[in-house]
Amino acid sequence: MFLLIYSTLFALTVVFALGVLVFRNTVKSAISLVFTMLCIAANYLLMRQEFVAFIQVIVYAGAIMVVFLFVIMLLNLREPESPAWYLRGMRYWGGALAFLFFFVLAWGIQVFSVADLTPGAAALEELRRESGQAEVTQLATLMVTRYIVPFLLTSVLLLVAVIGAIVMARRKDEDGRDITFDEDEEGA
Amino acid sequence: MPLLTLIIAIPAVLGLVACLLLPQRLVKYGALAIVLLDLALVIFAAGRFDWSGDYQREVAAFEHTVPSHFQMREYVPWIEPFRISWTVGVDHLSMLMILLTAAIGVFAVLCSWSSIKKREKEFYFFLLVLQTGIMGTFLAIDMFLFYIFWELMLIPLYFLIGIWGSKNRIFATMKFVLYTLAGSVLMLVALIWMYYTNGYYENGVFQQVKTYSFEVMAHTQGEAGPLGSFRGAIWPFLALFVAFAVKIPLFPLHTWLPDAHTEAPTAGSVILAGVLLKTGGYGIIRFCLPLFPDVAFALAPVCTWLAIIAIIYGAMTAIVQTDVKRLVAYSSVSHMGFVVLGIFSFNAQAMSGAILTMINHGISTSGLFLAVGMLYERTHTREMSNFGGLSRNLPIFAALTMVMVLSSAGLPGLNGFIGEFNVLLGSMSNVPIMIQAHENPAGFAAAMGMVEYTWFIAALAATGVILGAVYLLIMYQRTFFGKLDEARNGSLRDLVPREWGQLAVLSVAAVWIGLFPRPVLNAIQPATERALQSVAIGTPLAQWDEESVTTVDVQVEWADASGVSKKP
Amino acid sequence: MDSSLPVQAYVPEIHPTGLIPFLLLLLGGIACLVVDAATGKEGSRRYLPWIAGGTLLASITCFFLRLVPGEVFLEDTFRADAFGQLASIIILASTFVMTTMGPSLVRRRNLPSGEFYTLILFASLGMTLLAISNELLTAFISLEVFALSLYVLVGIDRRSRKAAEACFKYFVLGAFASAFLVFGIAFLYGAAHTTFLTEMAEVFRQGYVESVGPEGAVTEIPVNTMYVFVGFAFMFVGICFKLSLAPFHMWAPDVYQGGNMPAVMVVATASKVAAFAFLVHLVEALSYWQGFASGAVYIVTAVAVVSMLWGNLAALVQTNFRRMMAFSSVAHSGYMTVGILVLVALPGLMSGAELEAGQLLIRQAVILYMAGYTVMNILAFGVAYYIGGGGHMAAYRGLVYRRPLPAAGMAIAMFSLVGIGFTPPTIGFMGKFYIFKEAVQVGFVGIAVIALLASVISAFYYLNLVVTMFMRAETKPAEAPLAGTPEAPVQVGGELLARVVLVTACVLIFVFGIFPQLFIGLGETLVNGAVR
Amino acid sequence: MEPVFQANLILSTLLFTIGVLGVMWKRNAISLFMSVELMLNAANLAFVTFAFQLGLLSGGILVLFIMTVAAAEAGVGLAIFIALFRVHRHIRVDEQDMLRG
Repeated sequence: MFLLIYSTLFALTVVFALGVLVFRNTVKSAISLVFTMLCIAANYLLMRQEFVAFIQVIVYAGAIMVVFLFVIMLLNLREPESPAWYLRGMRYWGGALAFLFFFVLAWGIQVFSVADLTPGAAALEELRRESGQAEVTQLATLMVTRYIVPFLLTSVLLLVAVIGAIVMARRKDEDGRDITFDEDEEGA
Repeated sequence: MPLLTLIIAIPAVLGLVACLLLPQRLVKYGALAIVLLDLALVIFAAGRFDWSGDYQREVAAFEHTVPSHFQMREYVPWIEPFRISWTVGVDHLSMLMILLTAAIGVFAVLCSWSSIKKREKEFYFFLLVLQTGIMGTFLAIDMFLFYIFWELMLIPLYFLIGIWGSKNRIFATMKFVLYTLAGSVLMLVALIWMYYTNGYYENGVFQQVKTYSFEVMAHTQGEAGPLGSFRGAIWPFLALFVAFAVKIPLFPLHTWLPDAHTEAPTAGSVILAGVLLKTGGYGIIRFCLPLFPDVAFALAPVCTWLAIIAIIYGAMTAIVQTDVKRLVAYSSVSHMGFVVLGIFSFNAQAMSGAILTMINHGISTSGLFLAVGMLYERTHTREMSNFGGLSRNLPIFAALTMVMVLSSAGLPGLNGFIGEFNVLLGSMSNVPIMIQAHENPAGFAAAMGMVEYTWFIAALAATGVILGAVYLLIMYQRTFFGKLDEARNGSLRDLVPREWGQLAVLSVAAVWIGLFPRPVLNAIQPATERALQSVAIGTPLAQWDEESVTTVDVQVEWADASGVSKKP
Repeated sequence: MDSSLPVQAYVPEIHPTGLIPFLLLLLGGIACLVVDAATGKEGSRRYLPWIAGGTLLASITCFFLRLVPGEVFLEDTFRADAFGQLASIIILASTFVMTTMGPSLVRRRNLPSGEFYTLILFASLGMTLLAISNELLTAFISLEVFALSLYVLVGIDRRSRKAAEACFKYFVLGAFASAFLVFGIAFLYGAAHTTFLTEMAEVFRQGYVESVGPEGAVTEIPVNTMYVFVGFAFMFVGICFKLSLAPFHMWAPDVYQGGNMPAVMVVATASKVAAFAFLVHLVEALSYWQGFASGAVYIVTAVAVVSMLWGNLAALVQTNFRRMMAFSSVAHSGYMTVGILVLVALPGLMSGAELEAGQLLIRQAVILYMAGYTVMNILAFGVAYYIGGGGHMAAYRGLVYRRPLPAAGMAIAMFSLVGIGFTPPTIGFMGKFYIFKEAVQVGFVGIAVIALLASVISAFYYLNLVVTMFMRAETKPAEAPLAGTPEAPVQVGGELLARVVLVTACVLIFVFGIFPQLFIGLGETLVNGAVR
Repeated sequence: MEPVFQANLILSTLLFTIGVLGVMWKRNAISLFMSVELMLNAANLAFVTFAFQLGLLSGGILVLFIMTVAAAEAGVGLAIFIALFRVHRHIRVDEQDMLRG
């Protein structure tokens, strides 16, 4: 049963991911990406990472992708990409190389993984039972102790992102006039 | 008093001060004063120098203590973790070279007196920095320091040719820079590599001696470390040799020289020909021979042949030149070929001839370039077809140039003759070729087409002398004799005292060395002996000397002359 | 390792003084925003440069006051050894130079000064933290902090079409690269079960991870070689993008050409210093894994050689100063990667105290090179900025006749950039000497020769600029290509600070070139009296 | 349960490869950036898988941080795309050629 569910999920993830790749319509591509992320969230659930799975749904599929769709609509990018992309042979070579790389990697993972030795989910269960705390509590504790620096840095990152988004997206310059483009040769 | 450091530093430091403080029109007087001061210091140093050749003392280079023959040695640690130090010292060879450098420096300033009209400050500044670089190159004992000065010579010359040169100057500059750069980066790799591989075997255990000090390295080479063996040393030897060969310049690497000479201002040409080329020969004698005796010995036939090719090729090319300056440039290729030939003949006569030829070439070719510069200043052309019959208007000029031309052509009684004659005589018993041909008749030397007939080499080289007389006399004849066919040449003014003074001093030197070579040869002799001693360590040369050799007819001649019988 | 993490009262070990320089940068950035909001356009243009520059100088001072501990601190998240601290100082100095260039740029291009200076400070915060981070996640987020800031700084001039394009390309390839970086981190995490580099080194040294099983049974999970290599390879690719190493340098010429000069200067210097410092720490940790050298050497060698050759050859044919500098920076990253290469190979050759001494030498060589590279680029870009030359080679024609001192400065920068073989007493020479010396020592003679011949090639285009400035005929004033364009020269007349900075760069090129030990000794001074 | 672990790693690698292909093939900047998001998701999947395999907690934390980074990147990136759109009225990647030597 588990195997069936997992296999289906695997197949769906790959199909949706390929959808991102092959859909020429940007909106369809984005929707496909949302479904890929939902599939990955389901995968997290199978691995008992409930909190991460929820965050995946809320932040990724919910927030980030909505921004994407919003920008797509804003810029009116719904027209399909022109099919010129396959005209460049170089891209085929790139694709072939990437897939070659993938197979090597996949083979490596098959060959080199030491599945027998891994304690797996059982260890995680044990840890949870012993501590008697919920997963979220443990994550939170870890976050404000060992990973406090990244946690704090994230706030800076978000601040930078906000400032950057404001700078890049605004329409008016310092004097409140519309931004016009120079016919400059170089930057300043 | 750090005499040698002063000699090195004074041109650049005082030059900078003079350029910052003096007004434009006084800079040349300042520059002249500085080079004269430098010359005075060098002469003072020569006065304090022990010319006997017995000087030797224990010196320290970081944690090593080795015997050294360098006098007035100054030692200041610089980058201590890598054992790089400011070590300068002087021996016979470098003493002669810095005397030449200081003297030529004065001529370089004097000949720019009226010919440099734009941006004089910068010109004299670069000229003086160039002198610092050359002095440092001749005086550095620490090999890293040597490399630094070696490179320091490049930048000022780059600007001198690039800014004050004639029409094609940019092409010539880039060619010159890229040639020398390519050579010298190889030298740096070789130096670093030698730093790590240097050492000796003590009871079969390898003792690493990391050092950039030439004294330490030369000393450990005597103990047959890995660098002393042929296989260990072939690459660093080749790297160093290529760097030096570019500067000399030896045959396949010479093509930058005619361009650089032709485009350079007179002062640049004078220093380039008079001193700079000698750094190559100096480097070979100083570093290639003592540090890699085996390789130097084994590759001597190749170097000899290259030298022969350079001699003949340079002379033949010079014959067909129509540009006077280019002709003199190619004659430099030919003359410096004699130097290499002398060095790689490995006997006392040839070696002393080689060193003397370096000095002679400094005198006579500088004189020729000075003369060409004076001519150019008057006529603004260097094409021989534009001259002719100049001796009528310019008698002093013609007479003094005559001395320089004959000196360069090797007329007996003038300095050129002594040096080249010694090289020719010495090369007639080219030791490495004879030994290699004797010990391994079917081997490398035979493959090089040389058996015991080393006189053949001398004969080939002698054609260079003859051809030299041909092209120089043709040049002289077409310039000074014949009809005065160009009308504007009729109004040329003869030399002013500043100009004929320079040529006169050089002429006197040429005649003096030609007539009384003994003092100079005496000064050269310890340098010769030292070079041959250093090369004798570890080479078959030493054993060769001990064996009773009967198979080679000319044995007696060279064994007497080589000076290798004095064991170190 | 956190598998055995007891969830209990947990007091992190923090050296609060160590955080002061970074907190200063953070507070300075926020202060800039607040002041910008409080004062008007003119007010913020007047005050913010002082606030930003002052913050950066104060932050540098904190390092000199030895407030930052000399080893790992803050729960091993940071490792501020002499190397990291020197790298931080270089980064802060470079961003400080950018703040000195800021006022003229902001005024000329009518930029939002609040955001401009805030982003500079946040970028320097990210870069310094990356340079000393000892934990992969911290490193990644720091990298993102400065990367996002720099994307925006490159494109902050909204009136310029080319800046928009440069910003776009920088962003797209940067995001692509950071995905590689994350993927690599994931695999290293899988191999070592931790993201902390010191713990990672420990795991690799012993070769297995202890894992507590269900019944408290301890299992020893051997380190998976495959994961180490995949992790390193992907992380290296990600960092290569940041360093503009050869097959991953596509963004560099466009960003250098399109971005505004001060931002480009920081992209060229500080961001690379930060990424290199992190790479050094990463490689040092990984090199404890036995088989690491045998595999990684090939990757690093390939990247280094291709960068040196391709960077120099491509720079030869450039007609635009900025693009030339971009390709030259590719080559210089390649030279520095030779240092990384030695670091990778070193554990295979020696061990114990000897290894540590060897690693120390490499770190010294790399940091010296980075310092030199930064100073030379600051000088070159600074001169180019203040003469308003931008990318046109025509602007440099006969420069020495019009503005002798900037021309001399540029010539010094170019000579120093040639480095080996031409200009001995400059820092460019010493940096290369230090690095190639180590390369020769571990037996990479061939690579050293390739590197040196590559720098002979580089002499051609660097000297070509010198030729253009010094030896080509003077441009007539009527032909001056720049009059009235946005590239018209910035008048340095009033900007005393700019002159001071550029003259300092000139002096440093020679001082550190003649006495490289001064700079390396500086690092030791910083750490000796440290808190810990 | 064990095969899941390896299969998940392979899935992650596959997603990453598809993301790389997307970056190489897509002309539209937004689609291209979505491919980058796919790559980040692949990395997240690898993190969670490793954490699950080894019984570690920190994997989840890392994933959370990476999501935050992705969000920040998306914010700035989309703003940059808007800025570029104002210049060209399109954001096609292969038609950005104002900058050349």
